[in-house]
Amino acid sequence: MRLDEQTRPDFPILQRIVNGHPLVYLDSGASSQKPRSVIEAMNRYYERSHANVHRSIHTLGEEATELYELARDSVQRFIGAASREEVVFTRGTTDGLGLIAETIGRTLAKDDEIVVTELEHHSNLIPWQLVARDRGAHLKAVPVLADGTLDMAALDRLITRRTRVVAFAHVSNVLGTITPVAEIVRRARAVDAITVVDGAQAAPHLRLDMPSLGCDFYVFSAHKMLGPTGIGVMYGRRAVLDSLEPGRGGSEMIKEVWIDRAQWNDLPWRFEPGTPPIAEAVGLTAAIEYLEKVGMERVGEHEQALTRQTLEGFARTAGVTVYGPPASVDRGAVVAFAVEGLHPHDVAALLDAEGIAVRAGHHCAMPLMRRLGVVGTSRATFSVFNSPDEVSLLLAAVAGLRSAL
Amino acid sequence: MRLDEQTRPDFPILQRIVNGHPLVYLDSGASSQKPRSVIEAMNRYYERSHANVHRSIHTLGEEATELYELARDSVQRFIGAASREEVVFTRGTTDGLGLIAETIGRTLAKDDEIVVTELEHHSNLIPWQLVARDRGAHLKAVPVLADGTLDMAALDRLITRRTRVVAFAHVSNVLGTITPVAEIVRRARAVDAITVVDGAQAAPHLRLDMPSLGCDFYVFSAHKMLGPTGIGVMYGRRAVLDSLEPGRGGSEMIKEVWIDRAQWNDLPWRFEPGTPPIAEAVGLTAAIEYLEKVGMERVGEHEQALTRQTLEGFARTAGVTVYGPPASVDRGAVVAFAVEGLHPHDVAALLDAEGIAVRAGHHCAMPLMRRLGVVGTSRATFSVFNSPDEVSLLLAAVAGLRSAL
Amino acid sequence: MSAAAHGVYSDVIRERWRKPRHRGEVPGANAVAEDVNPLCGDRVRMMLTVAPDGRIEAAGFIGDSCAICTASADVVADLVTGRSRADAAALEVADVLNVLQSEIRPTRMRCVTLPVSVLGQALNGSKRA
Amino acid sequence: MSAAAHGVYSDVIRERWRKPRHRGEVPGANAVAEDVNPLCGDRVRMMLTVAPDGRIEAAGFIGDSCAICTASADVVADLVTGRSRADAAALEVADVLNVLQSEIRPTRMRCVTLPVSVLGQALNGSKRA
Ligand SMILES: Cc1ncc(COP(=O)(O)O)c(C=O)c1O
Ligand SMILES: Cc1ncc(COP(=O)(O)O)c(C=O)c1O
Repeated sequence: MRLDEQTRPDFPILQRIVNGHPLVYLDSGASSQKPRSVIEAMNRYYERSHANVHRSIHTLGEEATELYELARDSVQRFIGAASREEVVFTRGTTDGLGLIAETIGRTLAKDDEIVVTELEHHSNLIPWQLVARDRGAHLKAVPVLADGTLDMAALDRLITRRTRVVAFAHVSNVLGTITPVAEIVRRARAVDAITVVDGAQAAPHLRLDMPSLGCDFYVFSAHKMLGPTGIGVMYGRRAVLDSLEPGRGGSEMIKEVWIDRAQWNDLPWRFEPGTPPIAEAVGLTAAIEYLEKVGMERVGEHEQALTRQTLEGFARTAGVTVYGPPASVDRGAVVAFAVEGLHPHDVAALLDAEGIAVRAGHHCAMPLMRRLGVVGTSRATFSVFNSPDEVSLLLAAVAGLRSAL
Repeated sequence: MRLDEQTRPDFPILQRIVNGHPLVYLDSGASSQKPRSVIEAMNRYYERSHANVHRSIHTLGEEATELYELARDSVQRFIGAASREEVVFTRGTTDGLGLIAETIGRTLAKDDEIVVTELEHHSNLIPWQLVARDRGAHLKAVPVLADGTLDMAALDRLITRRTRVVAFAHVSNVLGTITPVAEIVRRARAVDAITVVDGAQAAPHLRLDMPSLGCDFYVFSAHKMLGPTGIGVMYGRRAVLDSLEPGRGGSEMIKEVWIDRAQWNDLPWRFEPGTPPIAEAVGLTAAIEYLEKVGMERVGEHEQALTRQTLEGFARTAGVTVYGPPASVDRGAVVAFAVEGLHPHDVAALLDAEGIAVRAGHHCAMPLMRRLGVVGTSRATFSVFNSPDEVSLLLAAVAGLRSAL
Repeated sequence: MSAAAHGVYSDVIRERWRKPRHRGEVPGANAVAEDVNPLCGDRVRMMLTVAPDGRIEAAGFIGDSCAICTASADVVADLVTGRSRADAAALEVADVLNVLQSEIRPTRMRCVTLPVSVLGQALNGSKRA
Repeated sequence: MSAAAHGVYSDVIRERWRKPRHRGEVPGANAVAEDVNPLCGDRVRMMLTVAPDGRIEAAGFIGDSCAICTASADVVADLVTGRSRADAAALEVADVLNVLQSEIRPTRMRCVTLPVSVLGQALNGSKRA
């Protein structure tokens, strides 16, 4: 059975009728839909086991703590982390990247260098701008080549003895480019720079294995991988986490507190101040179990096939431009495109009239938009529940757009 | 009808049997239970309307954005804020206090002073410690008097020309003390200090009206006021928010971005980087609507009555010590207590054997514990669904405890 | 598809998108502002020639913008041409909506309001002139 | 209530809580450590007198701790008394659980492990001696 045939019944929202048409949801790159098992796991949690975690010794508190810590084990398995202490829960990718930037930021000195890339999402750019400004450090960006890949020769020039951090996306949320993580990590490590990988678009799509990527930090959001809003993951390599002071303070992350000072708690809690997103962790466990049951290889293949079908279809459609690497290359489940004579917003609005949800705009990647020479693009993204028929509907609708306005 | 008679059927978890007894949940101060309407609002959201917010122009994205922004209106109404731009969503109280500390922190200079109190939760202490350390500022704490109130004479001495921030809890999560917010704000304002109020224990219990409190910042968590985990509120007075650079970076909070710099977005989004807790905002709206339907005056009266019943009962129980202001004074819905000869943990474990959930430990207020001369206490806290019968069960169980070990 | 498009945009918007009357540089403009819609990156620049007596003699815009935003900018330029500075400053979003004759969804309201706000900036000689 | 308490704690724990055998200062102790359980603030100090030949001649503890933690500390002191330094260092949580004869829930496991970890610190002469 094709993957979508198997999965579609699990997603209640696919019953939605939008503007008289069955919903065709091609915006999972912004936020995916949720299978029933994820929604129900959170319900069950709230209806049977909710309490605050960690410091409680009553039955509900123990159940909640076990469920919360079980989510950590699930994530550890899902990303192949060496130990559960390397898995820190955050509120999302942006939160995780901000936490890392603040934490590393405290260790930076004037004229230290931070290397990012031109295809970064603002969430992997602005936190570094803030840190660079605060510490007098310099921010440099690896250019993107015409084929949508990173300029690796430039990377070699940009990484110097002064480089302390190299931060980059695993999969571009616009181009779909899969960056050579292990290779970039190798070059960064040669100068002892810390590597920070934004995995927001990779985690829903690729099988992850932290040791083989080799990076120091890897962050992603649950809501893009069938999980709930409000929670994300920051993986940190043990040795690096051990060496860092926590960047943010609060309860839970301390061992002993006096008015003027505190002693930090053990890993991973040292990096988790305050009441965590507990129900959300329960939902994330269910999302991971769903993906594992399907198998990430199969998820990736299915989404690649839809991406290829879209790229090939657009190549045959007059007036449509696509961005990013060619269909022959492995890509993320992302196709950004432009329709001649139409603004991306109008493309999205016109497709919505046919029940098709795509995103339009700068996709929080304004520097990349500038490099592409556009203000924005339209963008279709795919998940486990999308079908080849839905791609056909998209292709037909886009083909009819040029005469629409 | 008594409030609990009306509300209990709305809370599915009250059907739970714990260790052979119906659940008696007296730990809402750590995290409250959720009425069905809150759980169902989030379900409905995930099953019908989920998408990412703000930058989308398809139907689901528009629905999600409307629901998310509706939550802001609900909060504005609930706390009597002057405008919706003053309502910023965070991930919880700890997150909000951390955000404020980092944001104000950037404006502090060496030898500036920050005043907190001895009854603060670690979440309103550690972030200030981190900031003080970073900026070379000094942290000073207002002592707590024997009757559980703040030493207002000492406050007058501690607030000086150098004071830049006065941060304190509205309601102590251990003593139940309600602090004189408007009065403290008046004294802080006299030296132009920014006031930051930790409302985590007040928002579930008191009718809030920001203009009459007069503070610059007020923060709380949804999960303690019948809402979901994963979301909180930071109220900021417009004039103050306008004057501050955002403390944390990411998507959503910018207007234009170049590799080396960015221009900030308008309020309130400037302080909301990344995909927000969308389903959680929907749940928070439902929680606020639930509380408003009951009426916060009635909520407060009901919880006061339960608190008084507990205090009076404990006063008649040999070997039980209670902490905080006397029963005759208005207090939060919190009763911290000790049982002679028993460690607080054992009290909680023994009560749990009878289905009664109370918290035990330092309650993330170690400096206050030191002042009280204990390592921890047991603590019962009340919410709208607790009944006088449940208090009677607690009193009887505690009375039987001394011979238990 | 045209049928669907009709449902999405009014004839006024479609017409002004296809053939805007005021798109282009305004030579000698002496009140100019430009701003961006943070939600999408759309950018509009409004240019006015204000006579010494305060009358707006010419108005135009350039921008990278969607149909609604373009139509709004075009209508704004239309409405202020020939008016006094004070009259122009009093222009409200409702006036533009009135001409556009289209139901605008909340998430796209900024597409309408951006040109109005840029007009205000141009008249104030303030931001990013 | 006693019935319920029986369900919660084993007789060994209750007995050792009421009458710990090794609670109190150890005069002349030469291997000392103290640590805290971050979950609850419980604090345990372990004190050992190690003879020149490495034999542990006396062991004791003081602490602000719950019944489980107190019982665990008492058992640890019991088990190491008379043993060699190396033997004591090899003490495992399982050995303590074995004596306690109680089902310990996951959230209270730290109450058992704290004294074992403080023992290790005392023997290493490391942290907070
Ligand atoms: C007074 C007070 N402040 C702050 C907090 C922290 O709230 P949260 O854990 O939701 O961030 C709490 C609750 O734990 C509290 O009672
Ligand atoms: C590549 C990339 N990085 C970061 C983010 C930000 O994720 P979030 O909004 O969940 O924090 C996104 C998604 O918007 C993304 O696609």
